Amino acid sequence: MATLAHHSAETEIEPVDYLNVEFGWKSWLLTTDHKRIAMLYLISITLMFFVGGAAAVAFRINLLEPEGIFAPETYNRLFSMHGIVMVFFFLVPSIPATLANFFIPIMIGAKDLAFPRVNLLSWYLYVIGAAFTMYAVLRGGVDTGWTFYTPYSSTYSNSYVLAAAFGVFTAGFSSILTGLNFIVTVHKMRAPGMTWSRLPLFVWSNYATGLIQVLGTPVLAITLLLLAFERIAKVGIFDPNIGGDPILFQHLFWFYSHPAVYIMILPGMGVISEIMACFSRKRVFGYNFVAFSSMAIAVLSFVVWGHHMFLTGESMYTGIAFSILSFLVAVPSAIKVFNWTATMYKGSVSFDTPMLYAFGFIGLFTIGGLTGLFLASLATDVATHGTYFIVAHFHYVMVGGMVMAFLGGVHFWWPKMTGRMYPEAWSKFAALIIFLGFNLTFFPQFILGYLGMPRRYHAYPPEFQMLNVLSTAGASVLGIGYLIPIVYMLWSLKYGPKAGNNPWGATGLEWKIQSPPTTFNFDETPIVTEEAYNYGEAEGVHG
Amino acid sequence: MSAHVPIPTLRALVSVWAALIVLTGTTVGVSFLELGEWNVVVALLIALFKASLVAWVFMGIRHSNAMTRLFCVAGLVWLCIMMFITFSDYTTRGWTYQAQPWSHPKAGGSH
Amino acid sequence: MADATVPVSHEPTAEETHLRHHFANSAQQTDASTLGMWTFLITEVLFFGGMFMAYAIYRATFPDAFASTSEYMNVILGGTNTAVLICSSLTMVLAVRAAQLSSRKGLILFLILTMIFGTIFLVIKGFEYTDKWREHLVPGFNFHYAPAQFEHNAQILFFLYFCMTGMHAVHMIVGLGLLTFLIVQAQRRVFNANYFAPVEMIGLYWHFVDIVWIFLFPLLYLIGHRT
Amino acid sequence: MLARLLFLADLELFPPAASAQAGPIDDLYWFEVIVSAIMTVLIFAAIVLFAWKYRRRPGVEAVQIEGSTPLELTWSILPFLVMLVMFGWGAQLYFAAQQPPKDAMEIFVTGKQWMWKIQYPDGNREIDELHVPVGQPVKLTMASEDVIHSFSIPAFRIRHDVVPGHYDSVWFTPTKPGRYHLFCTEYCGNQHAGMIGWVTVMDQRAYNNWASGGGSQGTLAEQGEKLFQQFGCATCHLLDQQGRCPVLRDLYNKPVQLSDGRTVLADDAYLRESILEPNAKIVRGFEPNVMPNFRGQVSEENVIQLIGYIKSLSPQTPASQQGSQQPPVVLAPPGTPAKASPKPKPAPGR
Repeated sequence: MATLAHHSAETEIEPVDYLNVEFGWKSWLLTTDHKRIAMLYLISITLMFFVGGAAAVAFRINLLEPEGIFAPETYNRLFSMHGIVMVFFFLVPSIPATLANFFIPIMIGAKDLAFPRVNLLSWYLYVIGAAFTMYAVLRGGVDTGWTFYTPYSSTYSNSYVLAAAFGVFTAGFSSILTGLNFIVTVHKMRAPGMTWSRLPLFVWSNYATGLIQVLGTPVLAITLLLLAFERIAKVGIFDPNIGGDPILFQHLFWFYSHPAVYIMILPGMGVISEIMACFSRKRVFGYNFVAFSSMAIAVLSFVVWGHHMFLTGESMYTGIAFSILSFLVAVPSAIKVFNWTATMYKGSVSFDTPMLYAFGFIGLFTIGGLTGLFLASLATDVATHGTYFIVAHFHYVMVGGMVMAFLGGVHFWWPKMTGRMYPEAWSKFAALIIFLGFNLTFFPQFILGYLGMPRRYHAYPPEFQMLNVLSTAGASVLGIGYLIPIVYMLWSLKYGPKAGNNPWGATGLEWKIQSPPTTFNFDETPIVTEEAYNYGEAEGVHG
Repeated sequence: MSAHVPIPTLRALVSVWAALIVLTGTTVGVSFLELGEWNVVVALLIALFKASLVAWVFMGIRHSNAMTRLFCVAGLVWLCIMMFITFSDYTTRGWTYQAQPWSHPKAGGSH
Repeated sequence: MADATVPVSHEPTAEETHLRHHFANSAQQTDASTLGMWTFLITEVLFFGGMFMAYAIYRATFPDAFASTSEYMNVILGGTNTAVLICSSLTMVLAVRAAQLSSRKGLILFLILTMIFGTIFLVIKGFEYTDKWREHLVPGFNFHYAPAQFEHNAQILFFLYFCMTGMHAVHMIVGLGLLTFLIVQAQRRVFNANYFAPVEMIGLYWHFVDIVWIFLFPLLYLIGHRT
Repeated sequence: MLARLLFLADLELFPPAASAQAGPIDDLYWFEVIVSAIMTVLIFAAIVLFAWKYRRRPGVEAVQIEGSTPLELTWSILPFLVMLVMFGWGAQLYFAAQQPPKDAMEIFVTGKQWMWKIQYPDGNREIDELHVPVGQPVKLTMASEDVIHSFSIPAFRIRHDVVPGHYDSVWFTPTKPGRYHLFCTEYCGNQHAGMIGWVTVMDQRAYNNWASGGGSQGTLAEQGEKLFQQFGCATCHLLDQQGRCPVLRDLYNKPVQLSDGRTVLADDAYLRESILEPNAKIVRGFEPNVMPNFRGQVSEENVIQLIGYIKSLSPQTPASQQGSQQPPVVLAPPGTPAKASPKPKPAPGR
């Protein structure tokens, strides 16, 4: 925060905003301002992202050689750390806790979230959870993978499972509180005239996310608690050698963790809706369908978890039911992709950096989504389950989709959050590098997967080497790609040109207020009289 | 401008309390009858009824708007989804995974 | 407002005293906290729900073992505790009513009564736990089960018994803490007919904990104790 | 250039298809690849086309369009119909994959950190090597000693988790002689990547040679009989008259009346449970707590041997259905183990 404080101190004539209204540690660590909490989250999840990313680069290097370079223990701890950190400490909170935390109240014309202190508590829980997980890592790591499958995690692993599980447990409550706050905020804090059908789609998708967080996460919490008790007391709740059933763990775990992948992707979809509308200067095609599809995804996501368990000895009949339900949940996702594409039709499309990320998102999410069909389809799931095919599939959705959306959103709203523009040329370059690096990393993994290379192998048969080398090369490019934005974003805090209140000529309440916003966002509660994305009447900025 | 929740009458509260106590006695009593699997059903129905009483009167659902009522049942509905689907797995595969249930369709349940 | 007494006019309105900056008016504030509380209770339902599901699965799987454990469940203590909790729910709702009527003394009295009932519940629970320890029924640490053929499976039930009642007891203890907070606030004359949302919210929590017990009691103590 | 590089690296881009299952699964796979490719190309093309054609130009304003319900319905329903094809196709193959043919040769697999132990009915045992004759349907009955493993042979397109506490099974008909990888695909600890083995598909004669070559310690049934004596089972389970425990002759795959009134089938899973936890299901007319728990006393491999012995006590079951399911392989002397031909289910596909 030093840069921020410094910057605002030297330009004294600047109007008061949420960044320069107060200074000092306390003003940040005890803040209840949703924007400051969002920035705290942004810093923390960025740190965690680089922790998880470093682990990924490290184990990709291990996979350059068929026999592996590191010891298997090291490799196993690296991939587990990568999974746990990325899933629970980056992907789940990424957009909701940062961008949505910052913009939901502004977008609906509120002064803050419904429960500002709960919001701060949620950040502290996140930090505590992260601290426990990092403690587990520093003490020697955890080697169960992010899924914590029993009985390996409860009986056989001799790594720091309890500390890591407790970290995830705590972060889970952080996620619950964020979701709870969003739900109540969207229900109760909307400005006069901000009807449900006028809500920006970003708010819709985060509302749907909030529902999943509230309905799913407690089940994860209790599952991890039971796992911890089993590990401590050696009672066979999940371990078959003492009477339990490991499949029950998987049911409970995936009841949360399948919807959780929608916690990760739905907010990203919301970001893309905003960006596509803004840079096509058009209302999102089929607003109602896009909004409705978010809710459909939220509900359907709870009835498809069994497709993670087709091969566990789950009943064949349940498997078949889960298969068709999984295809069903693909429909609302497809609706979104088609509508985003159609939004550009007869639009006025510009190629600013957020839009490039949106293109990247749609392309990569399409591939990620379509390869999901291979896994929903029972027979091809048999052939690809547990291989790099799955790894490639969910990285196309999570990294190709979510991280692209996150970066797109950060670029889109950066001028609003900081009042500064980032360097356009560098950001386009970085977007390109990330896109290329990503595809080079993960496309070979589809081929590896159908060839049969299992995931979580620290060593592999030599015929897989070529594709693994390609993938590692891509990972290095990708890693560099992710570093570039960090550098120029920090640079822009001080040297970036002043952004003005509405650099993109966008609609939406957040663009009608000062950049950066004041602590209470609005001097007077706004009264909303128009639909979202009313680009027909908004004046353009670029000629 | 406080919340315009009507203040409940003493009589309403006390009679709900009495009903709950009586129902507790009933559920204990019924558990001593030999009803087979129906014991579970009756016990759960009584519990559900008691819970509804508490929610309806003590927790003030009777004066709540539709949204609060929806939220009140949402958790329960989701729990039912979880249980229903999980049970559908367990009941259709049996506890011990049978290596080839299709080759002896009748042998299993012939009692 | 059917049978409400008219709020005393000199009392400060909630707008003046307790409206937080980001709300437009106190109706919005109360609405938000009510909805927030209910949303929180949804998460609680699913939190306990995970254990209920594990219970249901294992009970369906090992019916005999589960039936055999009912001999070790003390229906008298369990039933008493149910009654105690129901009484505490009544006093809790009476406390809310007292707040609505701006009766500070009534509020404090009923809150204290609620705490007393809550404490009685925990004390009885403590006796039960001690019994279980004495009978070697604490899974993992101290478990020897009499019908030996059920040892493994009965241990799962007792494990779930301790998890579920333990989690419930944790919620009770948290509830007692919240009640203490309310009593202190009430002493400071914070609540009146215009502002009693915290009492109402904590009341919702307390009733929810009661509801959990209403389900735990038959499931753990009653079902199968004849078969 | 790239192609040459790939060629030089001797790069495989598609796995060999060496089982009867592989063909149909590949067909579905290619169907899905083609559908996905078409969709991807369509969407990419639309994005590029729109982005270029409607790029921002001075003086040209966007045309505001609300949306179109017919269009929305079209692009919801049409893809879903295509997906229904994938669903039905996939489900049908999955269903077939769960039904081993009656003449399948039964081989037992035990997963253990970090190896695959293979037991053949004729008594041969191997670690991380599986030998099968070409054209012979093979059913694997799999158990795990510790954590969850997953048994996978990519060249056969088969895979199934091996969950401790259960018997899991998977079947295949190898069609191409050769050596193929056998992987564990469920993370199982430190040496997870070391759980790689080989499947060798041989023609029938080579297989017979191989099968008779090993210094066998007797058939699976004989090994089981040894254990049966060693654990003292025979003192209570008398062969031909009622003892303190049920008679095991002619028991396999017969319905058994339990003391609680239920009837269960005495299949592998039931026998396994009855060995490890005898009190779980008490046969009508017998007392509980007579037989000790063997959980922790015998390994999964021992259980398989014991079950093999029990099976051998029911050589010819009169019920025709069960009789045909009874793999004659179990009792066949080494050297003539498998019925090579006629398959009731001809290998579909290639």
